[in-house]
Amino acid sequence: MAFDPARIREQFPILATRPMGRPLHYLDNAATAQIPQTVIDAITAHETTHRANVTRGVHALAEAATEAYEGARHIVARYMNATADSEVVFTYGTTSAINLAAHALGEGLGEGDEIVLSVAEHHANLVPWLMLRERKGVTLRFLPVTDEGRIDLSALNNLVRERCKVITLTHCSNVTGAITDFRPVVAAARAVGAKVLVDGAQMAPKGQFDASELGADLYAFSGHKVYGPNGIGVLWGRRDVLSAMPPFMGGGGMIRSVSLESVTYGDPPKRFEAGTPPIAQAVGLGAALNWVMSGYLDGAHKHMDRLTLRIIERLQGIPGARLVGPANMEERVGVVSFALDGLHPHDIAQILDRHGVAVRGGHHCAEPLMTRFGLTGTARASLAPYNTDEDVDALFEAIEDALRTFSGH
Amino acid sequence: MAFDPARIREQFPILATRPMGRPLHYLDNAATAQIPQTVIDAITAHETTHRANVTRGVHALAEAATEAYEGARHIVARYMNATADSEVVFTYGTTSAINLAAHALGEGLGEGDEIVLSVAEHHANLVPWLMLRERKGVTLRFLPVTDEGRIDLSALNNLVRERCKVITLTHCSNVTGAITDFRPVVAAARAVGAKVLVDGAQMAPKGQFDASELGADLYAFSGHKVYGPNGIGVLWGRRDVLSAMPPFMGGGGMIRSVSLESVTYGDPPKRFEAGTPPIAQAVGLGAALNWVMSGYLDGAHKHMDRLTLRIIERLQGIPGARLVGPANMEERVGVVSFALDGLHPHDIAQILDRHGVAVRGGHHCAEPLMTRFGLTGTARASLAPYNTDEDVDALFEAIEDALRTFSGH
Amino acid sequence: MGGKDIYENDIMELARAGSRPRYIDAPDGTATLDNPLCGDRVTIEMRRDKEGKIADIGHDVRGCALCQASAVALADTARGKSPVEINAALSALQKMLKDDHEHHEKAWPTLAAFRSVHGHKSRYECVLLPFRALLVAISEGEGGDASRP
Amino acid sequence: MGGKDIYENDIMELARAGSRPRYIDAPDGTATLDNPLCGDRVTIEMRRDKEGKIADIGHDVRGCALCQASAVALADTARGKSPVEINAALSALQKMLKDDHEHHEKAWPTLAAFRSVHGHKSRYECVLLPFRALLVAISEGEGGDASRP
Ligand SMILES: Cc1ncc(COP(=O)(O)O)c(C=O)c1O
Ligand SMILES: Cc1ncc(COP(=O)(O)O)c(C=O)c1O
Repeated sequence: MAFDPARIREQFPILATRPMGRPLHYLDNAATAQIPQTVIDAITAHETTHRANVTRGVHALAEAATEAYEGARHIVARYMNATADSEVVFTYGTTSAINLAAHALGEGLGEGDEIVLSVAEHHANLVPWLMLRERKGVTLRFLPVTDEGRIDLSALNNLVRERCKVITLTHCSNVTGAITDFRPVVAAARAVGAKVLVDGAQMAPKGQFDASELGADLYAFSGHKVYGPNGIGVLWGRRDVLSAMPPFMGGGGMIRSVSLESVTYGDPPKRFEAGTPPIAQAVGLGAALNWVMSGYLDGAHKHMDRLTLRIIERLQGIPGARLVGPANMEERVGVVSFALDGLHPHDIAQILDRHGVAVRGGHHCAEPLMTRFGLTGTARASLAPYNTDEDVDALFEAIEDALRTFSGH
Repeated sequence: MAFDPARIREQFPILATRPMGRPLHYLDNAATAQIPQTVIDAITAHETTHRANVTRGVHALAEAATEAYEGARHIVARYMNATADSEVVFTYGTTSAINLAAHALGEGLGEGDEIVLSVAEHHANLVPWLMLRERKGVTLRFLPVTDEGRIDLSALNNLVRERCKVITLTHCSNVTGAITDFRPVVAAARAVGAKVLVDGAQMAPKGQFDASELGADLYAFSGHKVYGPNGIGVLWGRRDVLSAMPPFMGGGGMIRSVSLESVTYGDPPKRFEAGTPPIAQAVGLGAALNWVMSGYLDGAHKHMDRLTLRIIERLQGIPGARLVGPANMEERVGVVSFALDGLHPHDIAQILDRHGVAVRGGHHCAEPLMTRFGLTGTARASLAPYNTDEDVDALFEAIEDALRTFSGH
Repeated sequence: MGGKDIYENDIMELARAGSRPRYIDAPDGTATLDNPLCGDRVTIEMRRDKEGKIADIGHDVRGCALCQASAVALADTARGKSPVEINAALSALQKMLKDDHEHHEKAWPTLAAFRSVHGHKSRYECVLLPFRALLVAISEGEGGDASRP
Repeated sequence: MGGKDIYENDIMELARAGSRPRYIDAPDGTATLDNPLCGDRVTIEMRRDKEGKIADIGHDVRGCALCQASAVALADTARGKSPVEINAALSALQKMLKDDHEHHEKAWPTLAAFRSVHGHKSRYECVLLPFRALLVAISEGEGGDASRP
């Protein structure tokens, strides 16, 4: 059976709403994906039947909440083919996962130590390292970006040197849609004993994957981009890597024992989960990943690739339109950034909005990448399986309107 | 009209469930309070009509999501009588709020600087400071606890010295229920120019308050204890205090601008909210605080005080029962910890569970306080407005059962 | 959330004029402000007359149509006005964006064009930025604190 | 979530015996383990015979009834057994807690008392801790790695 986005759409209640009285063409999925009814139901069911604090309670609700929370961890482990559930640390999102990693990996580093990242990184995978540089005096080295919008891996040889301790790169750019090939990255890292951290915020929603096969030591992603709730994320780590990491935040649940004089910390993943965790959100994330694994999305990639290519090709027919990212579907996802000559990205996004077309305009939390392309921002259409040809048509009708509005500007 | 818990109970769907086939007597509210239907509905409504990423989007959903998120901030500001919404920083809970504060306040500290806390602190307000001591070499000084279970403020004079930079204390103990009198604390802090951080996790659920009138510089609390969702918390800070604080986590949304060379940070509260925040959770917290402020709970305190006193008095009638905390209702809340001679707290909690009575047994993330009382743990019954005389009766029937089960042990 | 269409003719006309920079001779003060939301940047120059009123205004906008339009409207609005009056104009503009009330139009007719932005909160700062920049330029010209107002 | 009542007579009898410490002479190995969940602490002493089998076991439990009961059941179970067999007993106990299957009872009759703990996941560690401690005590006695198994 061919993939039918209508069958997906009916599971997402928001897609049937008419914000401002217009049909919704939601093409802002790279910022936040929408959430299916089944995930909302899972959260509601948890809150109304299993709500309690986890891990330390023996009463029935506490046992049920703990089971639900750990059950969600198991689902995440299955989604990313982890060796053990204990490799899955729940965080509050990609940002908090990377901050955790930067603090823990950075704790023992100092002047002379080097960290390799790229010009294409989202601020979430840039600012924590700038802050680490400030605190510890480490050196940051940046892989450049090609004209096509890919991280230029040919620079690895020059940049990854003996004192390199961490290579941290996005699995997929939230601006250009380009997927990073981690084979040379991992090889370069192994050669000098550096850890590999992967920002999987944009890639994790694409379906089950295997972080350790990728060669990652640590892998971060967010719930809200993978059809789950806000306020939950994952830092997966190889067991030995997590075991060697000091904690980030302190509080209840992450200690083995504590007195006024000293503290000993628990084992991963608990060591990294201080305080009451986002329990209902973990349950929601579990439901979302189960939904992704359920088979509903079989064929969705082909569908999204086709729509992506339609967008790219139609853009190429517009005079003054500039694509920022690869122009074909090789190793790229359905995130399409573009500039229109003389039109500000916010004006584009605003005019698209009057057609019910939701795209993002701006720097997409990737200022260095914008600078690389000599832009202050782009407009960005990003796809999910529920998007349709109608959404693409509406996008281009709206772009035509924008061009008309600004003609002679 | 007298306060009627039945009118509250019908708003909490979980209270009508029968976990394990038994009526639920939920007395574990200090760990996590239950959530009313109206809050669940607010979250669902947000996710199905206003879900989008916040702050940077111009499309209708993004505007609506931002408005909902900032609207929730405004509700929090009203709840705690803040001078401006910008004094309210959303975090993921009390733990993450205190970690933020400890990092930011601790950034410039070093050997010789002193921080005053107490033996009664929850691990959330202890471990971050132990970690800071480890990182920066600051000295921690601990206010002792009286036999009644109160922080001994008579020791302030001796402990708060010239180099004291922060005094951080719980507003209300999650073990003894004792409320801290902050007047002498604030006076002592002002005398040496120290900041006052208040752990309000247990106090914030008691209704509207005024953090700046209390004399606090920073005030932390959690959503899930105040009838809101998991995974959301608040760090309130005086404007000048927040403005002087460096950021904690780095990422999108918290910067003014960033390049590979340097970064400048945004103003509070954004500076402290890196990445996609817990949007639906903030909306849920707003709904929860609105619910608390709605008038439903008028008279609830008297009701809870009466029940608390009933528990205390009945405990005092049990040979071998030991109350850990004040025996009267002066400056205390409905959190009642107790030990039963020869019975392990987990066994107590477990046997209570077979009567549907949910209490917590253990150290309650307050190991130093347990050590202070020569215990490894207590059983703890903690009240919410929806608790009833039947809950108290069930508690004591269950305690009798525990005593019977262990008689001759 | 707003319902009206932002890009009405009034605004588009102003924006067209604002899309090209305009510099003035011998400015008494200059200020550049960024919009942290979108990385846009506005530079406003101004010269004052003997009474301290604004004699001329220049602008250089790297920003959206709203910001461009606002820079031009600012020049129209502020010429011949005192700093106190310009402050009042900024307040009126903020209120107009927030309340969509025709009251403010009468006092500041050029600003009426921005009523269509009402409800589009994410864009308010685009409109306000040139006004803020002028106030910083004035305070800078007076040797005052040049930090953002 | 479990349905059964944990505190059946079997367990309570074992627990009563386990509430008092019992020390042995000339232990070949001793280990103390904490339960991080509740701060409980178990010390297990053991002496081995010439064939390396467990000759005697002592215990000191600062913990709950389940932990006390388990310490006594451990002594019953382990006496005369080799380390490999004790490992098997720990596995059987884990499986029994998890699966509630009578299969394991036959091999380790004393452990049958703990079937009632099935489903109460938060308490499994209470039951397992003395067994873990014995294995550490054995490895310590062998000069091996004394870290938790
Ligand atoms: C590539 C990439 N990394 C990191 C992030 C940050 O994710 P979050 O805001 O959920 O923490 C995002 C999304 O905004 C992203 O696209
Ligand atoms: C007094 C006190 N402080 C801090 C906390 C930590 O709160 P959370 O786990 O929500 O971060 C709690 C609750 O567990 C508490 O009772």
